[in-house]
Amino acid sequence: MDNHEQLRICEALLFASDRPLSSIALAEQLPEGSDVEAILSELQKKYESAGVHLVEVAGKWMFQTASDLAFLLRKEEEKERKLSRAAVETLAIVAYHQPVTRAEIEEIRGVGVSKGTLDVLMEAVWVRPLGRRRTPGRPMTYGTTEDFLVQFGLNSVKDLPGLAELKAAGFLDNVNTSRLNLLSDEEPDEEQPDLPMDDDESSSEEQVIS
Amino acid sequence: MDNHEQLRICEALLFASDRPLSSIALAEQLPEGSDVEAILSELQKKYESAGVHLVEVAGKWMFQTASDLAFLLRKEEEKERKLSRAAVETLAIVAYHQPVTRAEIEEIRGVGVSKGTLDVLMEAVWVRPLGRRRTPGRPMTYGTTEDFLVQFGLNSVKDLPGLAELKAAGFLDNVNTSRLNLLSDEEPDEEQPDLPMDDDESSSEEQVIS
Amino acid sequence: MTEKNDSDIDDFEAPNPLLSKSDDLDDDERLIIDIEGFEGPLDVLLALSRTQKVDLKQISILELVKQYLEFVQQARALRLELAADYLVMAAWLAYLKSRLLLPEEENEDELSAEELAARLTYQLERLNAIRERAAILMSRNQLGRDMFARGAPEPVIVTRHHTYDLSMYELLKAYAEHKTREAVADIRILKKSVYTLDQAINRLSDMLGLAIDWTSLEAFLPDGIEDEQLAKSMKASMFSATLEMAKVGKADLVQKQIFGPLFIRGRKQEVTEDEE
Repeated sequence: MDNHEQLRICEALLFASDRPLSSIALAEQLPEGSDVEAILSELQKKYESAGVHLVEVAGKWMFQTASDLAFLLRKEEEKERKLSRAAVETLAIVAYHQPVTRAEIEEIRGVGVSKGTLDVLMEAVWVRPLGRRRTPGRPMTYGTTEDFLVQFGLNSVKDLPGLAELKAAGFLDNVNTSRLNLLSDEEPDEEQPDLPMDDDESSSEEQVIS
Repeated sequence: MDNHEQLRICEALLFASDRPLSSIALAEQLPEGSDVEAILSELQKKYESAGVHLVEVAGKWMFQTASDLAFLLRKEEEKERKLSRAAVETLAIVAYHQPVTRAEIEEIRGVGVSKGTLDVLMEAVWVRPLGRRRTPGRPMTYGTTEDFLVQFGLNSVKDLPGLAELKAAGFLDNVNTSRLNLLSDEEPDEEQPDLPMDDDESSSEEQVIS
Repeated sequence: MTEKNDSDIDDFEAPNPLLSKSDDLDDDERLIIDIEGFEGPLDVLLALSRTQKVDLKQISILELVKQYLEFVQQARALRLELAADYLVMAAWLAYLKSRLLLPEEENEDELSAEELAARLTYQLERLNAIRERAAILMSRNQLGRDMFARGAPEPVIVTRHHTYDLSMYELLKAYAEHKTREAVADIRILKKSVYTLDQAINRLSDMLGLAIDWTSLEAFLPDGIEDEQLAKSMKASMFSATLEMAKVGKADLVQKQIFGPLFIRGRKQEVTEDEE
């Protein structure tokens, strides 16, 4: 099978899908030993100036319309999801701090997270539970999904804009969830006995965005 | 807007649309006086050797996987499935009582035979219709196939062990010996007076496995 | 598109629609009017800190405390309902203010007033930073808003072929099980505890010859019937049989009292006539 044919196969598969496809899935349809990565970059180049682009999102590949044509297509999209301010902020906290507990989100925002906020984000399939933290109370942690990465055109959470600056400024350090942590480090549980957690322990066992 | 830009717009619109677009609909998105037909044929030419083609269907335009690559979109999967208890029993009854109608199978089993049960056996190519019986309602009769004989290593259905042999082999251990005489296969008609059949007559018009 | 994105960010930084519309009011009044639009005390503090028009790092905490306490006071004066969060923050800020103003006591167990103030600043900065990121995130080109996936994806059609496997043993076992069930069913069917009228008539006809004198119906019933159901059935059938026999003139019936015993006597036409 010549190179052009392999390109056509990848083109057809990616064109036929409305979801990103991994290079592994594409390789399955090609002769063994095919250089999928090379084919994909050739394909990407082929569509560089077209109305449709080949983009890498969530570590996978998909065709989507060129972003400079958004003005043209947006007219057709009548229902734009309008997120509340609380939801947008919560989404950003989940994205940058994941895995993050509800108590930590509340601490960062300085206000309780209404039940609907996380629900809306999970309904949009942008946020998902990641599992419980192995700390007292075993609180559920949350993180972002593949759909989130696809929606915002990110290849991975490491590509979140301004992640390095946030980290350098120490804003992604462990969140002390005792609401009045300003008062004292020593007795954090007194004010919020229902959400005890030990951040030092947790950070070692959970994936941390680096 | 230059020609290339108009081409890109058509490309993006056709890609993002969930249905074929007429050239009139496309023209609405282009500057007045644009030659949509010319743009479309240029676009069609551009994709001529690609994995995706621009095709005209019923006067409207859409992208479609190149027909020589359509095989990519069809996957064949072999999956081994287990026969249900009802299916195995039905198969056994068909084997021992063929040619047998569905009503007779139901009568013998004492429960209804779901349509799926016979379908599964026919899908497995172990049971096939043998023809219609010349009785009121002209019911279809069923029998076993060549594949059935191959599967079970039999030369003919006559090689299936009889009841006495089954008993000797220990298959009928739970049955009271004094009752075994009731298990005779020889007089099935006595118990099915509502299903008149003349075996001599029917055997002449039905294919009999030899 | 750029315009739209910019307006998104504006929206985000000035979250309260009322706030932007009430430019003629001074800051504090605006804040109070929009109390409903705030997302907690940190949000209020962040909004207040902006009025100082300096970098968050250089913010005057004392000034911020003063502004916040005034905000809470005015809200109460206007009888606005304040959530407990706001009051807890007010209390804490008042405490911080007193610590900042009073000469610091040496206490190793407690954080110094400066450290506490630094923490407040950190929290405000952190919230501010995440909000900026949120705005940047939302202004990115989004799939389904700015870019679009294939509108009519061509699905992969999976055809599943099923294969089946079955051993001779399984086949024969199924047939044997079926036959076993059938046999059990036969046994049950034979346990019919009904004594038919025909059986009763036959039995009565046979026995009536022996009943030259009046004989109780019970005497005609067979002995040793343990099945209660069958016994009842026999009694009923035998009773019917006596009625039948009397009707055809083969027997006489007598019952001397209601619910009393029923007596039967055979009526052999010639013999009885002779005797009488």
